Amino acid sequence: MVAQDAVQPYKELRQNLARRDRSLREKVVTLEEAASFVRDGASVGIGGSTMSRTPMALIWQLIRARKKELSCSRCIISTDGDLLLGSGVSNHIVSSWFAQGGSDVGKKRLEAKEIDCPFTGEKLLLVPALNPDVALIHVQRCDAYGNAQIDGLQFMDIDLAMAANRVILTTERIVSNDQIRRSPDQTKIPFFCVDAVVEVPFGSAPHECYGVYEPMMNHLETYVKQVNGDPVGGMKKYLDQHVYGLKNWNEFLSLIGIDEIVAASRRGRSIFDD
Amino acid sequence: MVAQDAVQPYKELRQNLARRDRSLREKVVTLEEAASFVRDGASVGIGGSTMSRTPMALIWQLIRARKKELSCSRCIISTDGDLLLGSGVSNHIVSSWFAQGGSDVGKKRLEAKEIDCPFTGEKLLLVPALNPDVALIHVQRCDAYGNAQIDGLQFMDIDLAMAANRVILTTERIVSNDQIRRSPDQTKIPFFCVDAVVEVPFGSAPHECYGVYEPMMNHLETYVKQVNGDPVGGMKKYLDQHVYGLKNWNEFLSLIGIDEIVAASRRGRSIFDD
Amino acid sequence: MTDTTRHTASEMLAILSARQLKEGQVVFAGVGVPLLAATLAQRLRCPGLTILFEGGVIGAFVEPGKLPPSTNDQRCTKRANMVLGSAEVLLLLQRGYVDIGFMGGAQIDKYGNLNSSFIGDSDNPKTRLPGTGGGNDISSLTNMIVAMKHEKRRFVEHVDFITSPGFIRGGKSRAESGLPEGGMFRVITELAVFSFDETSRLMKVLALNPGITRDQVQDNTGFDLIFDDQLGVTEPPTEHELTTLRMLDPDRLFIAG
Amino acid sequence: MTDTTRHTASEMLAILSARQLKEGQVVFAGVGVPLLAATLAQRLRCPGLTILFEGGVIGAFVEPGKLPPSTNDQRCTKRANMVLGSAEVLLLLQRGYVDIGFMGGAQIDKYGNLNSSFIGDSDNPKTRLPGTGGGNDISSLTNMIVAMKHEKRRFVEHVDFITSPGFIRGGKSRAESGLPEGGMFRVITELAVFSFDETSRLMKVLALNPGITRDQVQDNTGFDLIFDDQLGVTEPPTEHELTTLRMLDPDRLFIAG
Repeated sequence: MVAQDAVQPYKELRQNLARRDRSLREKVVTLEEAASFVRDGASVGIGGSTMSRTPMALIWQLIRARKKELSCSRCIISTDGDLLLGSGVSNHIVSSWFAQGGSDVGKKRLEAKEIDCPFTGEKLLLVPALNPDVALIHVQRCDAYGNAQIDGLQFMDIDLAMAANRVILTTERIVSNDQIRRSPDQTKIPFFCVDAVVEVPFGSAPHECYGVYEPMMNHLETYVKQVNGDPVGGMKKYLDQHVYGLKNWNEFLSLIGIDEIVAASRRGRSIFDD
Repeated sequence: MVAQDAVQPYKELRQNLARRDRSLREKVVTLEEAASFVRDGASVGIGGSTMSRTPMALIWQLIRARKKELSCSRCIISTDGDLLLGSGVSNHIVSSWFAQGGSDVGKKRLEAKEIDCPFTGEKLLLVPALNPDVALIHVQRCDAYGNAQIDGLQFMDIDLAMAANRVILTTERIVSNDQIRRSPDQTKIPFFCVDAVVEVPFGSAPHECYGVYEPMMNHLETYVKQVNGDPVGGMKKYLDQHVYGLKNWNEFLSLIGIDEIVAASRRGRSIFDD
Repeated sequence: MTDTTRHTASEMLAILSARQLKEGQVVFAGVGVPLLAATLAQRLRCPGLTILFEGGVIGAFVEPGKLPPSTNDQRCTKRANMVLGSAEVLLLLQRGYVDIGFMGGAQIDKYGNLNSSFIGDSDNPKTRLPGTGGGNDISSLTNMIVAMKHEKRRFVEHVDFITSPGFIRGGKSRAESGLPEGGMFRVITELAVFSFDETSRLMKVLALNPGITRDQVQDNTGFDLIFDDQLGVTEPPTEHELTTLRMLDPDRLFIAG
Repeated sequence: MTDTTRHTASEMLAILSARQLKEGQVVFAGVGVPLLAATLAQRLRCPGLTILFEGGVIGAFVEPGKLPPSTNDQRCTKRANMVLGSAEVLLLLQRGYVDIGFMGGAQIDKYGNLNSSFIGDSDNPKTRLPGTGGGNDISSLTNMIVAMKHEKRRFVEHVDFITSPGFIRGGKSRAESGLPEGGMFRVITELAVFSFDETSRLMKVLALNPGITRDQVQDNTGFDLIFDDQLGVTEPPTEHELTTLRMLDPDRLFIAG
């Protein structure tokens, strides 16, 4: 367990990694088992950005498992951030990108350090490395070992996978290792970075998964209206009806509704038209 | 013109870039014109590595144009380095990769600087940035603007294209911008980094171009025998017979011979079998 | 026939902003009006405009009626020239490949500093705004166009919090703060077009929008404005501009208000 | 029937090196005998061995008879799990994902330091060697296996130039030089298998190859060797090892000498 802004020394990072079981083995687990890899108080890096390739099913399961005090980080948060904070699972979310000279952002981020460039003498701002305890990343496909292929926008997910001390993948499809080996160009995360693999079709719903489905805006608009209208009550109602009470992820998908899922899938695949 | 080991300040790099014509325009030129962009004494970054995607046609043309005092850098040099040094075109080649604590490589590279990590106090070795005057990169395909797609091994070519103050591409094929836009995932160098585009089929011969042709080992073995047997005379003879005296690049290819070119192409495409 | 005298403030912002872009430029655009205006410029006058998005897109060519809800959605990549990582696309700003940064703003001050973080005291804010996203990088490293609604509470003497730096405290303070390049180039509102004085770096009215007076602009601004010696009047939106804009955003996602 | 008593020194190196690798390990292999030995291990006992190459390959599965002439050729990527940039694959070494680094050597000393740069004075060398390639990174960041021909001029008290660090000056000097992790694990020659003493970090004979005596090893070594208390004798190459190896390299590119 590491506070978000404490930089882990290289030796410690190597030792953490040496203790991991990095062997080639099948890592397929259930959503419930995957969530159990995330301990209360852990620092959690979340893949994707805004409404794209958000590991929603896994976040949904963390809420169901009533995790506590997760310290999260992501490029840009969206409804995933609402749910993490609103459910009480997370009490701290760090979001996106550095700030340079002159802004007040730098003044708020005391962990950043200014140095003079040893080569040119120019002023440089150094931002501390972020090595989350665990990264949650949703991908289009991977094999049972965790060799993961990402289509389209990759955001910061590759760096996140390398930086984290553990990686949990959710994937639209588990494919054979043979299929992975037929297009190694498309592999973005190697298996030895990965600790668990969960196959969850529509695992980014109601957000999008590049080339598979676009965001499910009807569901999102209803959600936003409900939560903006009554931030506390609306969120509680959403969590009760869409998260806690349900049997499984497919039941959540059935609440989004087959019409919207089919329409989002058709739009998702249309990126490959022309 | 910048000495290889002088680090260019940020402001200077930005100003150099601001002076470049970065507009969207067709940049297709001949091999001869492209070579004229490389001034005597320039620092030249060479793409590819060892015998892969070497911009051989352009190097061949630089030798024909009797360039002088080029200061070259590349991941790993191979026969390209021989020819550059042996022809007198280059008097300085910097090759590949950093060295860390303990080795004598560090002692030879006085430009590297040791600092204490401002976050953890650990010792770090900083290597100065390399911003060549011009980069020469061979790719499988690009459009007339310079949007370049690289298949398979990319080595350090993307960083090289970003770092250089000018980029000359040679390409197996110039394709339409429409074709580029159909697979933006595969584009590795954006047009605004590129200053000139030359279509040169087999432009990496006798080295390989991923997925198009493998190295032409008969030619290379004959060359190596000739040069190892008589370094000065062998090189002179090779340059006279294979470089200076020829009408054009296709005449060089005809000296390699159609049999070897067809065989190398067949082997090159076989990477996509299975 | 489109009635060119009837249009929303957002339509005015999009059209006037689009006019600021030039053929062949490389523009890093934020979501909403900037994305829409850059796409409009591309369709009207600048087919060779290269649009970058923070999600990791170079050379976007967004489809009419399929505007992306953020700059991190797959729609941003449709017919793009290149898709790459977020850190990599931001590095292009740092390297100097981007001519223009283009975004919206919640609050701006007389030196062009933008606030998208907090209204009130940052330790105990009255209102939290959406945060920086790529905005700080864009404004730190490029020449900026900002398109925003003109209200007194948005145009203030000093922003409550500098999220995205303009000219900081004016004069040479931007370069002295460690930002040697870039700065505010234009601010576009439904009332006027602004630039910044070369020396003092104070916001300056370049041109009034059709039918808008100096007083109207000043009355809606929380600091004393300078007016350019050659104060102009912008051309009203043309029918072609309006119909093209409405064709791009038929659902009026970004042009309704 | 393959005559197992007749084999070249390179065949011996490849087979003994292959035996050092374990199922499931991640191995960063150099060209020549290391690439061949890692592929041999993969075909014989370790189908789950993950081989990395400096050209930017993870999970290589090289085809018999199509051995790549360098680790930067397309043949390295055949049926690989992942293709990536050279700097990126080297960063995996830095991050600690690689169990074993595996390469050849031109000159080695008693602390396992490797020289692939200069013979003689580095400012005025007698012979220039091929240089470091990725060798320095590999040896700086992993536990190393080195496979090399055993000659007195190659096994020296101190290398003329440390290209790839072993244990530097022995003891804790490696960590003190800024390399907290990794070090020499095994050296394999046609005469013997070596490890390094836990404390002094001096090269130590672990096992003699079949038919080789202590004196033969010492006579071919330019410094005083330590012999392990439980000095063993390696198993000779089996028929299966030899036939598989020769099937992988039918043109005898790497096993001729």
